[in-house]
Order: sequence, then structure tokens, then C-alpha cells
Amino acid sequence: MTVFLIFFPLLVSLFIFLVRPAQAKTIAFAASVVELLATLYITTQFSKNELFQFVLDVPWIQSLGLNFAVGIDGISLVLVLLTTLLVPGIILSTRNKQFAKPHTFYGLVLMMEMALVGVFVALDGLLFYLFWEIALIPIYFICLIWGGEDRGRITLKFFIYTLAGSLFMLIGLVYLYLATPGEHTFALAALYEAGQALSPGEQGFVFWLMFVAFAIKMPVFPFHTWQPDTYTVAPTQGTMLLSGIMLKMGIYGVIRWLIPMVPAGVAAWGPTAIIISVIGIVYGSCIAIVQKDFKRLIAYSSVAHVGLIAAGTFTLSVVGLQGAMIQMVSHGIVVFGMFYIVDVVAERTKTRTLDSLGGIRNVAPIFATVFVIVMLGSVALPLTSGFVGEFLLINSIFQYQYVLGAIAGLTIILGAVYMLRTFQKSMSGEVNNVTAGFADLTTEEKWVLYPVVVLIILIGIYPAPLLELSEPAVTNLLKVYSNLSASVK
Amino acid sequence: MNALFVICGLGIAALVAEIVNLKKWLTAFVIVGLVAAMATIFIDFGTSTMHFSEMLQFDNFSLAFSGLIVVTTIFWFWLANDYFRLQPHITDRTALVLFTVAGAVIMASFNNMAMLFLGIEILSISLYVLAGSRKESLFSTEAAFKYFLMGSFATGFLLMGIALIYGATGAFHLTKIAEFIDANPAGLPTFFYAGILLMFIGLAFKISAVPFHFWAPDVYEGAPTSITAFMSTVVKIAALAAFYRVFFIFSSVDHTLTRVIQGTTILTLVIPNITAVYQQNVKRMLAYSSVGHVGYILLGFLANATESANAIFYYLCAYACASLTAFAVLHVIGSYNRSTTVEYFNGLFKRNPILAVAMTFALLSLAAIPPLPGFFGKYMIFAMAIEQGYTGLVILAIITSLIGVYYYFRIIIAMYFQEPSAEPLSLGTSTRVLLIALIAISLILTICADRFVGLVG
Amino acid sequence: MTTAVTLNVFYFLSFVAIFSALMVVFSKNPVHSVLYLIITFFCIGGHYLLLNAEFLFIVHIIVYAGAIMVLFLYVIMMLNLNKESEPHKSTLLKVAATICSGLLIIVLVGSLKGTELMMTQQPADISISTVKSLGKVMFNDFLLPFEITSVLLLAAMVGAIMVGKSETAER
Amino acid sequence: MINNIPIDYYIWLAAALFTIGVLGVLYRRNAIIIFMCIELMLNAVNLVMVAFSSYLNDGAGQVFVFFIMAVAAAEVGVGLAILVLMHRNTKTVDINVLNRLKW
Amino acid sequence: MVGAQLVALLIPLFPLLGFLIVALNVKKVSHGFASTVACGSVLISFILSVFAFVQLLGGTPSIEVTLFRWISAGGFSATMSFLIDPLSSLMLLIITGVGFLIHVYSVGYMHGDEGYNRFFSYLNLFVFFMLLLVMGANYLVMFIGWEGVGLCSYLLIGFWFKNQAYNDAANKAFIMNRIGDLGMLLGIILIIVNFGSIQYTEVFPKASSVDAGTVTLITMLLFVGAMGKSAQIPLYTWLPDAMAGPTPVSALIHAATMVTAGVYMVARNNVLYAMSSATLEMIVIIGLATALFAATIALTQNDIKKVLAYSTVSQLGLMFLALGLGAFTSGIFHMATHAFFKALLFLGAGSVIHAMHHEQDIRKMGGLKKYLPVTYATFLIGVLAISGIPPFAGFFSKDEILASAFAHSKVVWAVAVIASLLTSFYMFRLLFLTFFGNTRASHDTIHHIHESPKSITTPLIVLAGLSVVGGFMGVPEALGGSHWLSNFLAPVFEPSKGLIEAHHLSHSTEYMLMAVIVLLTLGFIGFAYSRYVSKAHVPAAEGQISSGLQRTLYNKYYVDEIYDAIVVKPLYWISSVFDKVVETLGIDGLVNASGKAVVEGSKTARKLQTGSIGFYIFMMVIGIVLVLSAVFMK
Repeated sequence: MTVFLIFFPLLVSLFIFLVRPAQAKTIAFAASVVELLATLYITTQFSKNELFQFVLDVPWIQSLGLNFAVGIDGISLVLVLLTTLLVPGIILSTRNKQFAKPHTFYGLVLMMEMALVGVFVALDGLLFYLFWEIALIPIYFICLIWGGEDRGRITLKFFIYTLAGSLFMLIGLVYLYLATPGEHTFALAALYEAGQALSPGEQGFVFWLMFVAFAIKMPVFPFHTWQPDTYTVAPTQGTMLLSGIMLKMGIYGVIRWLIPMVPAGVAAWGPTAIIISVIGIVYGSCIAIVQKDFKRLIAYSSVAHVGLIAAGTFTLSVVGLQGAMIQMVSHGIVVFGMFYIVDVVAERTKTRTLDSLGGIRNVAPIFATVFVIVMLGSVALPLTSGFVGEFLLINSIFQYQYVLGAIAGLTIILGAVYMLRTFQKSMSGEVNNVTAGFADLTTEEKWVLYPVVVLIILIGIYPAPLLELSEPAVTNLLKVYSNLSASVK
Repeated sequence: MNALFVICGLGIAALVAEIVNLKKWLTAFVIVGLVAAMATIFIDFGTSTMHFSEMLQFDNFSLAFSGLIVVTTIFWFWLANDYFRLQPHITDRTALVLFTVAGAVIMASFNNMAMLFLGIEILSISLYVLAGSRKESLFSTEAAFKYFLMGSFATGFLLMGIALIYGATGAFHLTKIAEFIDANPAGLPTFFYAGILLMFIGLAFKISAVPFHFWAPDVYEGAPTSITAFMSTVVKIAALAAFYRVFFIFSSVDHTLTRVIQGTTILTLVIPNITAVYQQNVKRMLAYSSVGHVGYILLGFLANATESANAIFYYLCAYACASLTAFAVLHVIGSYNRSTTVEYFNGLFKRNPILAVAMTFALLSLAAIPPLPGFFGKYMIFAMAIEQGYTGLVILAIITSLIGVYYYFRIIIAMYFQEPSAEPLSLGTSTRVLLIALIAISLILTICADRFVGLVG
Repeated sequence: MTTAVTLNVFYFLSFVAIFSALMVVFSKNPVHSVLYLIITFFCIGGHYLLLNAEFLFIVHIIVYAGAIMVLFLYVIMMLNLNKESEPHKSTLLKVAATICSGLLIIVLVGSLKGTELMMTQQPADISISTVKSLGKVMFNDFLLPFEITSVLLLAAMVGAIMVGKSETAER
Repeated sequence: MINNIPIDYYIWLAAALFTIGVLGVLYRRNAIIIFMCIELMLNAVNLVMVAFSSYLNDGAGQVFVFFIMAVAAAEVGVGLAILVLMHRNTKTVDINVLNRLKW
Repeated sequence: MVGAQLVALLIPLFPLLGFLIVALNVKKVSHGFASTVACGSVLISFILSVFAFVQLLGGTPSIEVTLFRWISAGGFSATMSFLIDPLSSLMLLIITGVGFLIHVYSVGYMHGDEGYNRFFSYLNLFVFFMLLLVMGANYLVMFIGWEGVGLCSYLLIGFWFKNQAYNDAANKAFIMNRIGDLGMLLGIILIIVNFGSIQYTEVFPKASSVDAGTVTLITMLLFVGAMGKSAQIPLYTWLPDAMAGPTPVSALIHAATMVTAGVYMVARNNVLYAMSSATLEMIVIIGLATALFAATIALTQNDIKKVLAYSTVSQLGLMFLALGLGAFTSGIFHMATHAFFKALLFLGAGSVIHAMHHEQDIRKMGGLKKYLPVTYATFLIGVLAISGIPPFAGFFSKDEILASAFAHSKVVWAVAVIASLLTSFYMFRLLFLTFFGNTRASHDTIHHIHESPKSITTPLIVLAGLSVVGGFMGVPEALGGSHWLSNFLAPVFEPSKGLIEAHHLSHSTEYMLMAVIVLLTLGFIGFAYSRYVSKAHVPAAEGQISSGLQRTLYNKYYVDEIYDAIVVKPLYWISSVFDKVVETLGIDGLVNASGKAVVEGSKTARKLQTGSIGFYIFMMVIGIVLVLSAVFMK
């Protein structure tokens, strides 16, 4: 089943690449929907109390200790759900845009989906790394071929920057791999064991090697500078993939591949991570306040949000991790909606500069309303998905350390500041010649945005199912962590 | 062993073809012959035999490398067929190439310094000529001359090294030398070490390790593209095989050698990769990158001489596959417009997707991006190096390979991002098939990596 | 001959060899260099004799003095370089060159120690360097190299012809 | 009678000749002279090789020298051919004229 | 009992339904339908609240319902649950009752506005959230309401979104509330940490077990939330600006209900507050300061709604003063009466504005009583009530507060008295300038002035009635009353009784105080009359304000400017510094620099490849020498 999740999109994308059918978009969309259904089926079959299910473990390159080991537990499942949920929307979000070489485009998107799912279900260190890198290639080409101006330089920076990080992660993984007792292997459990055995010093070393990779991917301050540029030049779909899903790879990496792996390292350096994440929150929000470009503003807000998630994760409390999980889903949905809205605005007004917009509410009330709701999700108003996550996260950080918690809480205020500003500049006021002819949402756009709205509110009102899905896995993870760190001390 | 005979035979046959006028069939005939050679290698595989009073040793190592050499040559003939078609002296060129291959096979399988020496010389002398084979072009001539002059200079050192080692051990056979070393670990005269280092110098020149690499970029650029392809694949493989065979023995005795190799490795990692960044001419850039790759292989050898054979072999497979692809594309571009600067790749994706995609595969593999074989090659070497505690060097290597990404991706950006500067090029079917075959091979190398890693044993 | 005599002969030959070798490098006129080089070769030949390698001596003289140097001369004549045609090289470079090679000889000689550790020799037998024994070695142990040399020479021949032949004939 | 000349003498002599060869290569710009110096280096090698072989009472060394000679001859053949070709193109044998391929 | 629980569920449900029905078909439905649905839904929940109220009167201690588990992680778990006890039921009555009247009022007031349906949907949403706020059985549900009403106020202040100034006001309101909310959220989290639960019923009993310092911190943080919501110093500046919204909104949200949420919250947590005297002291000070401060500002304002807004702030100050003194009942009492008369005043003002075609400057009014008799009469009642003239509602509640202030300390009492006297002065100033003297409005406006329609006047009359009789729910013993309200609320404040020393004034003192205050008030009213009716003095225009003091007051002590200077500008400055300097030059600069370095390095490194064989061989030989010298390194 898991294998199907991974290879089905791959096969379809290959089909699209090679056969180059006329209806590339339709096929891709259908495929992604099938993928979504498959995931939902898995969710129904998923038993909450066991850990890894639908496991497959076959040797691939034994000489490298590489096995094709995949499996799903609560944490993976939530993220796979997010991925498979967003990809159809992303494919739909192209609307009537005519791409050069559509088959390449949709093929790449599906390949991306494959890689992302792979990352979330891999149970073998090297396999995880492979998917992690593979995910980089399609997104790079999506941004390079269909991106905005000056993309050549910016995307290259993005690629090298992230690659640098992940190569360090590779060193870390190899380091652990070589520490595995007996016949070396990359199996998750074995790596945990190996990491546990290392001396605190070594663990700190490994921690940094891997944390840098994750930090760059998320990205948390100060490893984030590739992100705003890339988000801005990337085509909307690319941005959605990057911010909606790829960003989560970093957090997931921390949760699955860092915390239980080098407990002593995390215990030693986690506080530092929290501090820089919290700095990132304020920093990102502040910069977002003064942005002129709509898309860039969302990019920086995303820095702030992910900072909060990271900080919560490193509190190593069930509350924090659960908050991170739910907030990842919420942020994925919200940011998807946000970029979609940006895309609609940009497409109709041919500009993303906030100052030149205004008064859209007059001509497109429905659009404006949707914007309001998505915005509320982003500023974490209660009864929207955003609140559940941010509440739990701030809760965990505050419990961890009052001052940090208070600072992290600033996101509630600053988020309101830049978001309301955006809304006012773009939507309120009198229409000007740019926005005068702004048409309200078309049916197709409603088909994308309404589900987003519904999900935001639904998760906000009744998040329990999602939380229950990941709770056992998280608790177990922390149990592993506490045992290991205890045993090291 | 038989493979060697077959190849030499082919070479002579090629010369005969001139007389009996079979030029048009020649290439096909040669390819068939090489396939036959490959077959013999397959048959012999798994056995380990000495030949001619231990002059040649065909164990898995030499068989695997000879096989790699032969296969690469087959593909090379495929991609370079117009190099023969468009220019005179088909037969001579073919013959010379085949002799080179013979030399290469010897370098991969020698057990006696004399054979090493002769192998290198056959290879080199033929190459001097081939490099200069586009006589109307001054660049070609210059390349040939530089290569010859510096090559023979380096040979002097190689021979001096051999002589000193002979003096110290009284033997030319690698096996005997090894025995001697084991016999009296303490009592080795100083000039024996000097001999080792001199040999190292000679071979470092052949594998173009910094600071003995200066000839490489110039010669690669000056020589006809197809010959460059040949040099950067077949010749490099052979040189590295020889290097491994020699220093595999000495790696145990002596620490000055490791220190020297360390220094060379660092230089070879840094300098070519840095220099490549600024190159406008893709051909020359690839030349630098191929020098740079030697650095990684040296790192592997340095990390663990005895174990690294597998990694090096796989690395070379991946490398050969990738650079053949790259040179195939380069060859097409170059043959249409006399130059190969980056501009000529502009918008290639829109003009000739197949070329662009193939080139992309090649470059990604050279840049060691998963899941392409280039990555696994580097990965094995890094893993070994970390295991042996060379973490610092590995980090350096990682930084350089990031720089590598930088210059490889300049081409990719040109192909996908820049607007087309010219009309689509018309491709022959054979080129298309070749490119697809090479892509397929690189995928096979990934998926069945295990098959290849185990080969050397 | 007595030890003293051999030693003197050795010194003499060595001196001449080194001197003329230096002259090869420093004489302006290429032709002179060639001639000096020939002298050097003869001295080296002399050393071969001292080392009881008479056969090698013969071959040496034939190959080098007889073939190779003639080839050199021939080329020099053909391209008529037999005059001080060489453009002047900057003194800086010359100094650098001298220093470099000075360093080289230092490290070489310095590293060529330890001959005392060489395997103790059984009483010298002259036989090893006779044609007969050499032939034995050559055609038993070194048969393959011998054969392969033919390939080498063939390659060299083809190559030389290829380079030498003028394209225009083909076109 | 060999034994009364220490092997070291020969090694030093060879080293000297070898270095002179290197010196020549570095010192001169005339391609032909450089060739000759390279030949000189090879001869130094031959010398030391023969010395060793007779000190070790082992014929292999002398046989090896045969090969070196053969190769040297071949090399000179090809080399001079290339040199002539070059001279045909550039009308000179000054090596420093050849620097079109650079950077 | 099940019935009661069902009721408890239905009370918030109906406004929500009303909101959904209108909002989802905002374009389709007719104005009539929309208003009917809106008013109807609120009316129904009013009836239901009455039912619940009756239940409580019937001896039921409280009604509790739990819907479902909302958020749960690790040990912590929050449920979606409601609690109706006397306190909340009282709030329910006020919210739904006054809310209903204002809905009805809006029918007439908003008549012909293009956003008519939108307006009603917002109003309903607001009522829904307000109900959640007061009915929540735990802090998080209250927090939902807390933020929800903030959202609605944001939406309604910026209701006429074409005007960017209004939008600014809306943003200001929302962000200032957000500041308070953060404090509140942290307080809640702190409660979770220390009590392990957020259910009132579980927290309050444990209160004694937690050390005082923590409780002080908790209560402080919660009070920060109250500051934001109830416009106390320093977070009050949004409220006057909030008058940008339609007048009914000002009446409902910014006078009667939302702004009193803070009072409710403190009263709700009386146990915790009672435990920490420090917080109480702070509340007293802040409340008092706010009361006086706002009153002084109100003296010079000329915008009819601004005056009312500042009076609201000042009245809230009084309420908090009461709470700070531990007189929770009095605080709630005043809140209730204030809800009546302040709503009345706003609606009256609205009626005036309506009649004057959205003219809000009292300098352009005057002599309106003959045009708008009903409005005038009701407005007068409101003014009397707020000025604390017996027997109007304001008298009893305010008197109670002053009494307890007196008991607490004379100074506090004195300041409070001053504040209330000022209140009566500016309220009458407002009254006189608006309705007395001869009109200063332009002729064509006069021409069109006419009494407002029934839908507007009816609520006025009802509220006027309430303002008259409202006070009698809490007649003190001194006046032979039984103070029904305190008895009714007693169970809520029971736990805190012990913690605060109850001080009792002798009846004689109380009489004395009342007399003093009433007389002083009448004196001030007289002064106002002489100044604005007899002398017919009209406030000067912006330009020629003579005294510096007046100018300061007129410009509200320049507080907005100060905030702008010390908070807003620095924020933007630091942000742009981050953006331009730290980001571009610092971090990103570093990244790009490394790239540049490589390229430069390459430029130089390639010079090594000179192309001359001589040089190459030189390098080689140097390399060789180095390599060979390795021999000596052993």
C-alpha cells in the first residue's frame, strides 16, 4: 500500500513525460485524486494504537546498507495526508494558465509528490536521504523553467544552499551508520540505537550536522535567506509545494530523525535551537510588516510561523509536538490558500505590489470574504485551524520558559499587524484603475478555495481526529527520547 | 588475457583494412570485435590467473577494469563515428585507438613494472598522435606537443622510480616486491621510498593529479572533442587502475606516501573545481571537472587502499557513463558550431529536449545528485573516508562538490532558462539511441548498484 | 685492472659525462648540444663496460649514438636550426631554473641513502650480462614485454607516419 | 672488479645526470634541446638500472634497459614528428610560442 | 434539567444560525428577511435566556453542558462546554435583551445602506461570540468569545470599508485587543500549568493551593486582557476611534456589552483576584486613573459620539475601581445599569445623527428638542441616569461604588467623586449644546430634520424605562432595599468573600455621602446650564483654542501621538532595519559573498594555467621537490 503511494505518482509522471498526452493536466489531477483516495483508505485501515503499519522492507543496495524500508505511523500519516491533499489543489491551481511544455510541468509535480511521500514514509536513513534529495530536483526545475525574472541565479542559490545542508546531514547519517553495531545498516531502529550509544560530545556533533540541513529546509532564521527570493520567483504552484509541503520535511526530519536519534545532542543543543527559532519568529514577522510585495510578505510570514513550529518541536513535550503536527497541517492549508489568493490577485491585476491595489472588496466580495477567513486562519483566531496549533505551540514554549513563550506569543500580535495591513491595502478602500475590473471568483476557483475555507474552520472546531491520529506516535517518540537521554546522562 | 590479444589483433586488422579496402565496414567490425573481447572477459570473470611468467595478472580487478575500458570504448566508437567518417586516415586512427585500448588493458592488468611501463608508453604514444590528429588546427598540434613533452618528462621520473625500487627489492614483479616488503618490514633503504615517490610523480601525471595536472585542461581543450572524450574516460580509467595496482602494494609500507597523497588530494579537490567555475568553454570546464573527480578517487584510495577498489570502480563506472553522455552532447553541439562555449547551450531544452535531458542527467550525475549513480560513487567514498576518520577531508570534498554543482548548473540554467539562440539541431537516429542508451545505463547503475559494487571483490 | 685504476677511470668518465651533459644544456648551438650529448652517451657506455654490461654497451652505442642522435641531427638540419636561433630567456627564469634543479639534486641525493641495506651480494659472476644469459632472461621471463614492444613500435610507426604525412594527398 | 666501486657513486652520478636533464628542460626553450635533455634523463635511469642489475647479479635490470631504449627510440620518433608538424604550423621550435591554450 | 441544558445549547445556537442564514445568502435575501432573521434569532435566545434565568431563580445552582473534546494534547485537554450561573445568566439577559433592542433599532437606522444584510450578519455573529464569552465553562471557550467579539468589532468598525480612516480605526482596535489577548492567553496557559485544568469548576476550588505569587502573575496577565478589551489605560485609545462604526455598533459593542467583558472576566475570577491584593491595588489605580483621565478628555470633545465614548471609558474605569475594591457586586451592578443608559445615550445620539444626516459635531447642533422630542426626552433620562441623579439607575450603582471607595480610602473616594462630577458636567454640556439654545445647523438640514421612525424610537423608550427602573435591582439596605442583586450573585462571589475584609459604613455616613454627591452634581449641572444655555457659549473651532490646558485636553493629552512615537514608529523602523540592513547586507550578504568569493577565486586560480609549457614544468618540478622532501619527514 505504501509502495503504491510512492510509485503510483512516479509511474503516472513517467507516463506523462514519455507519452506526452494532450490532457496532461487532467491525467495528473486524476492521478493525484486517486493518490488522495488511497491515502484516505489507508487512514481508514490505520489502527491508532500501533506504531508502524503497512511496512515494507526489502534490500536494495546491501553493500551500502541501503534497504527499501517504508512504513507509516501517525506522524507520517498526517503529513502524507497533507501532501496528498494539497497536490490536487496545486494541480487545479494552475487554472487556465497555459504553460510551455505542460506535460513536463505536471510530470514534475507528480514526481515531487512521489518524493515527498517517500520522505515521510522512509524508515531507512539513506532512503530518507535519497527521497529528500530527489524532492529537490523537480522543484528546482519547476522554479527554473516556469519561474519569474532572475530565477536562474535565485534558484541556483536555493539549490546549492539546500544541497549544502543536506550533504551535512548525509555526513551525520553516515556517522551514525558507521556507529551501528555489527553489520552496518541504516535501519531506523539501528540508527536510534547507534545514536544512543554515542558520547554526548559526538551526539552534539551529529546534531548540528543534521540540524543544519533541517533548519535550512524549514527554513529557520538565520538559514532562511534563500527562501523569500525563491518563493517570490517560483511559479505559484512551486511556491505552494515549497511552503505547503517541503517546509514540513524539515520539521518532520527533526521529529523523526533527530530527536530520538541523538537525545543527548538534542538535550544539549535544543535550547539553542529554540532560541534561534524564537528570534526567527519576531524577525520574520517584523520584516513581513514592511514588505511591499504581497508574495514576499507571505514568504516572510511563513518564516515566522515555521519558527514557532520549530521552537515548539524542540520543547520536546507532547503538547509541543502535537502542536507542531497540527500546525503543520494548518499552515500547509492556510499558506496554500494564501498563495492561491496572491496568484488570483496577481493574475487579474498584473501586479503584486500592495500599494497599487485596493478596494477589491467592492468588486469581489466573495473573494474578499475568503481572504478574510484564510487570513484569520493565519493569524490564529480561535475556531480556525491556526489557533489550535499556535495555542499548543505557545503553550509548550511558555511552559518551557516563560520569557521565550511571551516572545513567541508576539507572533499573535505581529501576525495581526502585517496581515490586517495586507488586507486593508489590497481589499479595502476605494477601487482604483488597477482593481476596477476585478472579477469575483470563478467556479473553478471556488472549487479550490471553498475546501480550504471549510478545512480551516473544520480543523479549528474539531481537531480531535487529527490530534488523536498522531498522539500515540508522538508519545512513543518522546518515550524513546526520554529513555535515551536518561540512559546517556 | 584473450581480450588483450583480441584487441591487438583488431588493431592490426584495422591496418590491414587499409590495404584490402574495407574502410566502410571498419567501425562495425571493430565494435563486433570489441564485443567479442568483452565476451572473453565475461568468460574469464571470477578466475585469477597469471600469464607469461607473471607478467600479467588477470584477477577480478583487472578483468572488471578491462571490461569497463572495453565497454566504454564501444560506446566511444559509437559516439565518435563521425570523427572517423569526416576525416582521413580512418584505419590509422582506428588502429591507434585500439592500440591505446590495448595499452589501457595492460595498465589494468600488469604485474610487472616492465608491463606497466610498456602499457603506459603504448597508450601515451598513440595518444600524442591522436591528440594532434586534427592537423590543420593549431590548437590540436599544440595540445599534442604539450602532451608529448610533459608526458615524456614525467616518464623519466616514473622510470627512475622503478629503477630505485628495483635496486631496493631486486624485483620488477609487483607480487615479488610485495613479498619482499613483507619479508623485511624494517630493512627498507631510504632510496626505496624515494623510488615510491618518484613513481607516484610519474603516475600522478598520468592521472592528472594536481600539481601534475597542468597539461590536462590544455590538452583536453585542444584535442578533437571525440579524442577528449576518449582521454577523459578510457585513458583516465586505465591510469587510475594502474595507479591503484601500484600503490595498493606500497600503501602498507610507508607513511610518507600517505602524507603526500593527502596533500595531492587536497590540491586536486580544490584547485580544478575552483578554476572550473569561471570557464566559458564547456569543453574546458569538463576538462577541469574531470581533473577534479580524480581528487575524490584519491580520497577514496587514501581512506582505505585495500577496500576502496570497489568504490573506485563504481565511481569510475558512473563517471564514465556520465562524461560519455556529456561529451556526446558536446560533440553534437561542437560539430554544428565550431565552438563549445556556454552560449551554444542556450535554450537547448526548447530546441532539442533529448539533448538537454541527456545533458541534464550527465551533469546531475557528475554533480552527485541522488539518485543518479554519481551520488552513490561519491557516497561510498565519503562513507569510507569518514569511517577512517578523514572527516575534515570529507567536508572539504563536500564543499568542492558544491562548487561543482555551481558550475555544472550554469549549463543547466543555460539550457532551460536562457532563450534559444539558434535553430534546433538535426540529430541522427544513432545519436538519439546512444543518448537514450546512456541514460538507461545510468539508471541501471543506480537500480542494480549492488551488481557493480561487488564486481572487483 | 686494479681498484685504483678502475676508480680513476670511473672518475674520469663521470667527470666527462657531467661536463658534456652540462654543455648540452648550456651550449647555444643545437648542433653542439647534440655532439656533447653524444659524448655523454659514450661516457655512459663506458660505465656500462665498467659494470660488465658489454652487450648493453654495444646496443647503447648503436641505438643512441647511432640512431637517436642521428635523428636529432637530421631534424635539426631539416628545420635548419643550426644557429643561435634561440630567443633569449630572462635571467630570472634561468636563476629560478638553477635553484629548482639545485633543490632537486639535493633532495635526490639526500634521499638516495641506505644502499648498505641492499641485499648482500653473492660473489659477482660475469655470466649474467653475457648475451646468452640476457637472451634467456629476455625470452623466458620477458617474452610478453618483448612482443608487446612490437605493438608499441608499430603504434609509433603508424603515428609518426600519420603525423608526418601531409593531409593534402587525401583531400 | 665492479665491487670496488661503491654503488652509491653510480647512484650519485645518475642523480647528477638526471638533474642536469631536468635543468636543461627547465633552462632551455628550444624544443629539440629539451628532447635531448629528456633523453639524458632516461640515460641516467638506464645507468642506475644497469648498476643495480650488476650489483644484484640479476639480468632483469639490463633487459629492462633494452625496453627503455626501444621506447626511447619510439618516443623520439613520434616526438620529432610532432615537432616537425608544429614547426610546419608555427615556423618555430620555441616552446613558449605555444600558449594559445590557456586559462 | 436536560431541558435546561438544551436551552443552554440553543441560546448561542440561534444567533449563529441567524448569522449563517444571512451571511451565506448575503446577496440573495431581501433586507426585510435579513433583519427579521437577525432580530428573531436574538429575540429567541433572549426568551431562552429568560427561561434559564427563571431556572436559576427556581433554585438551580447552575446549568452545565459539555459538547465535545476540543483540543487535547498530552495531559492537557480542553472541552467545548458551557456554564450558566447567576453571573452569566445576568450577562445573557443584558446581551440578548439590549442586543435585541439594538437589532430592532438598526432596522431603522441602517435603512437603505448597501451593506444592510452584511451588517445584520455581523451583529448576529457578534452576539454569538459574546454569548460564548459569557457562557464558556472554561477559559478557552471564553477566549474564543473574547477573540471572536474582537473580530466582530473589527469587522463592524471597518464596516464602511471604503473609508481608509475607518479601516485604520478597525485595525487599531483589533491589534490593541490582540495585545491584551496575548496577555490573557499567557495567563490561561499559566493556569493550565499550575492548575492542570481550565474548567472554572476545577480551577477555583484549587485556588488556595497555589502560591500567591503565581496567582498574582496569573491575575495580572488576565487583567492585561481586560485592559485591552475594556479600554483601560494604557490600551484605551482604540475605543474613541472605534466610533467610526455605525452608531448601533457603538451602542451594542462599545458601550453595552463587549467592553464590559473585562469586568465580567474579573468578576468571574473573583476568587483568584481576591487572593492577590497586589493585583487588586493595580486595578484600583488603573481604574481610577482611567475614570478621571477619560472624564477630563471628554470635557472638550465636540463629536457627540466621541464624548460618549470617553464617558464609557471613564465609567468602565469606575467599574474596575469597584472590582479593585473587592466590591464585585457593585461592579456588575454598575455594568448592568451602564449597559442600559449608555446604550440609550448612544442610540439617542444615533437618532440625532440620523436626523442630522450624519452630522456629529455638536457645535453644528443646538435647539433640537423641538424637532426631536422623543429623542430629547429619552436622552435626558439617560443623562440624568449617568449623572447619578436619584432615583435613576446610575445613582444606586455609582453610589455603591463611591461608598466602598470611601470605606477603602478617602483619597480614592475623592478622585472618584471628581470623575463622576466631571461626568455629569460634560454629559449636560452635551445635552445642552445639542438640544437647547437656538439651532446652529444650516437651513436645509433644519428643513429635513424630523423625528426618527418607530423602529428607532421604540428601543429608546424601552431603554429609557430600564434606565429609570434599572437601579431598583440593587437598592441598598440604607435606603430600605434588600439589594436583590447581591443576593442573586452571592453564590458566585461566595468563595472570595472570606479573602477580602468586608468594611461596613454606618448608614448615617452613607446618607451623608449621597447627599454630598447629589448636591455637588446638581451644582455642576447648574454651572453647565449657565455656561451653555444662559451664556450660550459654544466651543471654539480647532484653530482658536486659547489655553494650553484646553488644547491638551482637546487633543486627548496627545496620547495617540505619543504611542505613535514610542511604539509604532520604532516598530516600523526596526522592521525596515531588519529588512534593509540585517537581511540584505547581513545574512544574505554573507551568503552571496561566499558565492562571489568562489567566482573571484576562480578568476585568480585560472591565471595559474598560463598555457606556457615552461611554466607548467616549473610547477611540476617544484611539486616534485616538495614530494621528494617528504622522504625526510619521517
